[in-house]
Amino acid sequence: MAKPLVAFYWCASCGGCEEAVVDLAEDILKVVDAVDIRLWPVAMDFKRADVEAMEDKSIAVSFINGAVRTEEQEEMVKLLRKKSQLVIPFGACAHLGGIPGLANIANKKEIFETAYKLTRSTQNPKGIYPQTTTDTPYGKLTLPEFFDTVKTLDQTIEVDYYLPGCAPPPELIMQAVTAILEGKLPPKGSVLTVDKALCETCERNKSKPDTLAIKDIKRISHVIADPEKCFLAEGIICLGPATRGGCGERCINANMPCRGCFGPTKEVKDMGAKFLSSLASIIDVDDEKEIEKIAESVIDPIGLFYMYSLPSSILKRKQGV
Amino acid sequence: MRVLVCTCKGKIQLPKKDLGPNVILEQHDDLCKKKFQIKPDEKVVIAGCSPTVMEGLFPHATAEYVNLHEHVVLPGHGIEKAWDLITAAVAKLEHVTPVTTRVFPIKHKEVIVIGGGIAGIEVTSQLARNGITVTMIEQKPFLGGTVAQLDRLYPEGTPYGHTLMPQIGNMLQNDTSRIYTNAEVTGVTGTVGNYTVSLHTHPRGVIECTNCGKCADVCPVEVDDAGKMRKAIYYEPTYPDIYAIDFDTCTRCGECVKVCEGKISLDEKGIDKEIQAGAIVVATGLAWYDVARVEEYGYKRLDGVMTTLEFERAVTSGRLNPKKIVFIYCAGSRDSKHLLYCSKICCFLGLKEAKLVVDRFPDVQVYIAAMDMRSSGTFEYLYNTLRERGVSFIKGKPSEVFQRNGNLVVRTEDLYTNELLEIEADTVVLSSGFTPDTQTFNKLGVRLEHDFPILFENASLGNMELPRGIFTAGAATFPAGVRDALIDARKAAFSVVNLFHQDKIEMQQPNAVVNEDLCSVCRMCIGTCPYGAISIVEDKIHVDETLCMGCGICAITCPSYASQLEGFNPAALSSHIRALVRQGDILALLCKWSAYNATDRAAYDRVAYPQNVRIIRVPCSGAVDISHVMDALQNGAKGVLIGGCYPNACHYARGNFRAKAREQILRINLDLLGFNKNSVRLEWIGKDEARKFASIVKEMNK
Amino acid sequence: MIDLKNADVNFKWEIIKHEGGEQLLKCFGCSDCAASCPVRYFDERYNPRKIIRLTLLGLKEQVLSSPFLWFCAHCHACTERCPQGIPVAELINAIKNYAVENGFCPEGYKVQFDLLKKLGRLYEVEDFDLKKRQKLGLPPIDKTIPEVVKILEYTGIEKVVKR
Amino acid sequence: MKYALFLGCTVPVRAQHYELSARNTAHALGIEFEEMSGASCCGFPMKAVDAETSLLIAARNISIASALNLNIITLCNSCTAMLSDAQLELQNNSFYRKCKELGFAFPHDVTVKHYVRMLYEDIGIAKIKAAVKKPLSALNVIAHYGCHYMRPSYLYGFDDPEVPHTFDELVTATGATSVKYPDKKMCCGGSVLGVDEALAVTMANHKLQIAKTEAADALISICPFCTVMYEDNQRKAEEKFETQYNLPVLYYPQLLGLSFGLDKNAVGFRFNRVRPTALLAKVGGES
Repeated sequence: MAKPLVAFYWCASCGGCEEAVVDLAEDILKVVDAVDIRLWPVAMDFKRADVEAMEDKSIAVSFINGAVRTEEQEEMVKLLRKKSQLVIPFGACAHLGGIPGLANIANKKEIFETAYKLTRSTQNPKGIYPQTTTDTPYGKLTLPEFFDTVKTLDQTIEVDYYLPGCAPPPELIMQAVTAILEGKLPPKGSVLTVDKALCETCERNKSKPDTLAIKDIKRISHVIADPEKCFLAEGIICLGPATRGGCGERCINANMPCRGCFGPTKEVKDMGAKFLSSLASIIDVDDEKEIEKIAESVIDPIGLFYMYSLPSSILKRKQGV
Repeated sequence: MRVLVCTCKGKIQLPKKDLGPNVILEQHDDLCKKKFQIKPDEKVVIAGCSPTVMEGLFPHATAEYVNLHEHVVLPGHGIEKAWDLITAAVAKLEHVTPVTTRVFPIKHKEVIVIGGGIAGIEVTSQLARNGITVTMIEQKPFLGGTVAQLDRLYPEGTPYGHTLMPQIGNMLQNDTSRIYTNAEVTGVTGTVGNYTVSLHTHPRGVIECTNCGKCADVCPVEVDDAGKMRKAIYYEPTYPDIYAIDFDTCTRCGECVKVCEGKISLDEKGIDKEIQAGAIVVATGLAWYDVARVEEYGYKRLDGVMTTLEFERAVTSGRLNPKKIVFIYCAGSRDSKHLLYCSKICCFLGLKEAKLVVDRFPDVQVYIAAMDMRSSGTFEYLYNTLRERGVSFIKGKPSEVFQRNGNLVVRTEDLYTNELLEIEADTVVLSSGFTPDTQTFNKLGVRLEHDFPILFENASLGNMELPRGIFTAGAATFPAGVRDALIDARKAAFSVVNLFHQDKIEMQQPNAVVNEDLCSVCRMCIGTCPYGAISIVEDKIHVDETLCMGCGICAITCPSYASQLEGFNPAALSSHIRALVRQGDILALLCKWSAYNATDRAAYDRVAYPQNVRIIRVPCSGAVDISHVMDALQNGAKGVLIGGCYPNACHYARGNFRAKAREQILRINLDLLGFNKNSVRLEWIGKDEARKFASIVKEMNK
Repeated sequence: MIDLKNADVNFKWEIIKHEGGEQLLKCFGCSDCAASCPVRYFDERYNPRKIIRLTLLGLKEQVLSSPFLWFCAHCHACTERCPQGIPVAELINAIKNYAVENGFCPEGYKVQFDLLKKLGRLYEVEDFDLKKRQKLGLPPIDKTIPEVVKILEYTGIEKVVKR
Repeated sequence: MKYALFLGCTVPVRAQHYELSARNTAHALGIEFEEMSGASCCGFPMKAVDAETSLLIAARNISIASALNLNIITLCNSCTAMLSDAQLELQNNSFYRKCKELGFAFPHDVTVKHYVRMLYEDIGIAKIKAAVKKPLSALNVIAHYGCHYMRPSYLYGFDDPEVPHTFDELVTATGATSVKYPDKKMCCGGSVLGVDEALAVTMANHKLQIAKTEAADALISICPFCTVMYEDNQRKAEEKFETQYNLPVLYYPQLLGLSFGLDKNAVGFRFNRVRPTALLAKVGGES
């Protein structure tokens, strides 16, 4: 029997997810044994034309990491969708929009201005920005369109399962691959990890008092967190209660609070909104002015509460820009 | 799904349009006057008068109410609005989790009364009279509680025995009561109708007794029992009719054993027991505040400084013959360092002691220093009498008590005269307050807030029979005089009789339910429940169904929506909002206890507001999830109004403050996301503030 | 600082014996009298509540020697409002009477006493006045009423006033 | 209708216009007065010194009317209070015995009423209105009750001690407007005049200021002591508070007489220290 064909693709992301595949270490040999990789731009020299030449649905599974931010990425993921039986957003960016998704608080114009003009290391007095077409003596050069809005993969194409994480932990990747190979897959649309929030397995949960009562919000950079204690009990924002578990608590073990890369649990659509609703319940202040003060003490709330999930939130992006 | 629409006396004529598959639309005249057969699992949309009226008529239904009368007909809004409201209700109801009926069988029609004071005795005799078997558990060797320690009961001056002894007699006449003295409750499990109480009985020392009293005669240990002297082996003339050894002071010298006509054992062991009951009455009475903690008054430090109880017992037993007394009221009450509250009866007690002493010693000089004299009801006459008897009342809280030339000196400013005074006295009596007996409530799993068991001491709710099988009587929850204790005891007995009149109790109100597949036991919800209904049982979040009042605050707090309020689950509300709100509309999420009623009031008073205001009734402003506001904004809503009760007036204690925090955080985020942050407003709207509601939505509509 | 050791515990019982002072002990210090008082409204040095409370505490010297005791206009605004039904103006008057007994009679009252003793009335009626009355067609009046002296002798008040 | 008229100390000597107008308006209403020969001071000045002395002096005056078998009419508020107080005290056996010892006899029960109360209760508003020939509708006046007209209520049981109205009705009966104003029951300050004149003037000034604010044509008084404060001490108030009042203070019978159309001499306007010239011009009378 021929080995199933597998594709990896890289959209708007940092490349960490590619590293995660490499992080499988010797396990990668098992994968290579079991499957036939037909697309992996970061590691192998397959071309787009090779994919186009393939029959529809001939790829068993495409793992796509990164959010969709350019025309090229959109074209490629649509192509892969056509050629694949299963498409799995791989990692937080493809799943929720990820950190690139935070660009949704700005538009293309603002991003270009910042990236190509305003940064201190840039010298661009004429204000030249990348164009989709440029005439040169050698002919017309083209670049793909840079969209205003970063989208998650499932906002661009239909997807089958999600592999969460920034980046997905190797164990989870192996589990997913094994499940696919063995055909033991959960219902379509599932996130390939546990359904419960991180607190379920977090060692520190036991130290959480019955009544959480936050009187002020502390930043992790300003305090030395007690490595035994629940972050929330100390007034440090930890998105653990609102984030799917299964990640192995790598951050927590490094004494850093959870920032939510695994995305919300099953019933929750908008992770940031949900966590804010929860957080408001444990603010133990009755005076309206005091409440206002606490709310305002959070620096960059979008970056904190929607670090990985802004494009997948209800409002998706900043309005009016 | 059925949609029952009232024609509102012919004013509502719905178009013949389809509401979707499996949805049956029925139009009725006078919907409220008809009886409908509704199956337990059936979902119905009820469109007619305000839900405040209609929900009482459909108690068993999983229903969504559409307020046609107050929101469409009376404000003169168009029929298309009626149709919109109904379709949105249908959209919601499709995703609604039904409200389950919970049944609790009353397995044991027996009662455990904790506490053998005047309230416990009264409850027991009232219940026994109704043929209900009662087990009374009293901590002390003798019944009678605080009343048995007193000399007289004022304002009338009745000797304590005149009140207490007939009560005990009444109780003993019925053979349905079992009494354990020297016993304490060690644990309680179960719920209404089926409790198991374990108790431990401490040894009494005296096993058989002829009441000869020789033991006390030979006992060498003198004990100061709250101002009155007794021996380590002693007797109180209440019940039981047997001497008892106070093993805390007994030296085990064995003198009593030698002279005993009956049988005394110094090596008796305690007994453990388990008793089952359908209801528990807590009548644990008063716990005096430890007034030694008010250090400036020198209790236990200065001779002659004593509590009211000690003073009464010392004067009436002839131990004390005071010449000049200063009573200090509110010793440790209404004080941020001690008890925050007024204990209600200490003013009475102080007046009583003053009367007792001026009656006995006509030449005695009595000063009463009080911040306020709170002598309600007939105690005012006692207060008047004492003034006319020459007792000097000083307004002001003394700063300290100290010793000078062998006398006690009280320093105080008298607010009546604005003079700083020093009063020399031989006796200073501290009138201190009381706390509830928190130990018992802890054993019963009743949560305390500000020292008091929540719900029981909710002044406007009275004794709410909650948790539904646990009742209180007398001063267990808040200081009560004898009269109040007796009334309260009868009320508790009546509540138990009412409960036992049924074989099971059914509860239909929406509860919070926890989906264990989603719950990570993150504990965020526990502290947010205003009723202490949420706890961890066997490593899982447990909602006590008898305690949950359906506010939905925990559900909105849950970061995973693992906890959901029946009939108000987020998916259902989300589809409700998405079906209801269109571009340019204003969504009003209004608390059913306040702001929603203001919209009804607007209808009655013909206070006009725009038709594009879409009103959704929520259990509490604290039960509004930020996601739902986002849903409305995503749908193009021009604004979202959350209407709640005024601060500190929330029906669910602090729900509106949670709403306030959500609003604050939300507004900051909306600002960053390019929305006008003023498009979301949280407003306090009282139930009759129709005009306030109208002016807010008009302003938002601009 | 007042040390109540020096207070006169009998003071309040003395006042009670005086005409108008009977209800002193009913006072519970609400200060409605002071709030009603027109004199207190214009001059805070006079405060009926404070006088009564000092009396109850037995601070005799302080009460009797105070010049402000005599500020009471006897208007009875307080009497109407006292929740304890104390005729406050009469009570203050009783304290005044007691002050006089204790040698604290203001000069003005001594003058009035002398006039009453001499004339039986406060103003001297001169011939000029009688003539004027006659011209106006008003009936004549007595120039003196010696019978008043009998009363003053009967109560022996002169000795008290002149102390 | 016949009464014994108790004049007291001040009225017959210092306020003859009050007495004159009171007698003449009463006459116009068919009321007769009998003189109380031998009547002394009411006793009030001795009250603060010794309550019993003052009561005995008052009781003696009552015994004079009792011998005449006539009810007493007083013109001064303080006299009314003092005599009423003694009248009540006579119920007390020990006090009655003392009166007997002093030789006072009370062969008949008599009542004590202020002149104004007599007009209100015994004559009645209707009869007074009927007697008005020249309604004073052009006038806005301040009615000043004075303390002892209705207080203490336990002595009188007349009018409402908190919201008095009888005198206003009588003022209104003349056709004049009785201005509604704050602090209607405010004391004139007369009783503290002997103790602290500055304070007394300050108290009197309060109502003078109100009268000015209300643009009243006159203050209507029913007590010679109040008139002393508002009229005789008006100049002092003006000096102290650096203002001008020029407010006429009329006794009620003067106002009533004016409305009856009595001759100006019959009501004694020339004795008013603040000349009511403008007022009289307003009602078309001569000045």
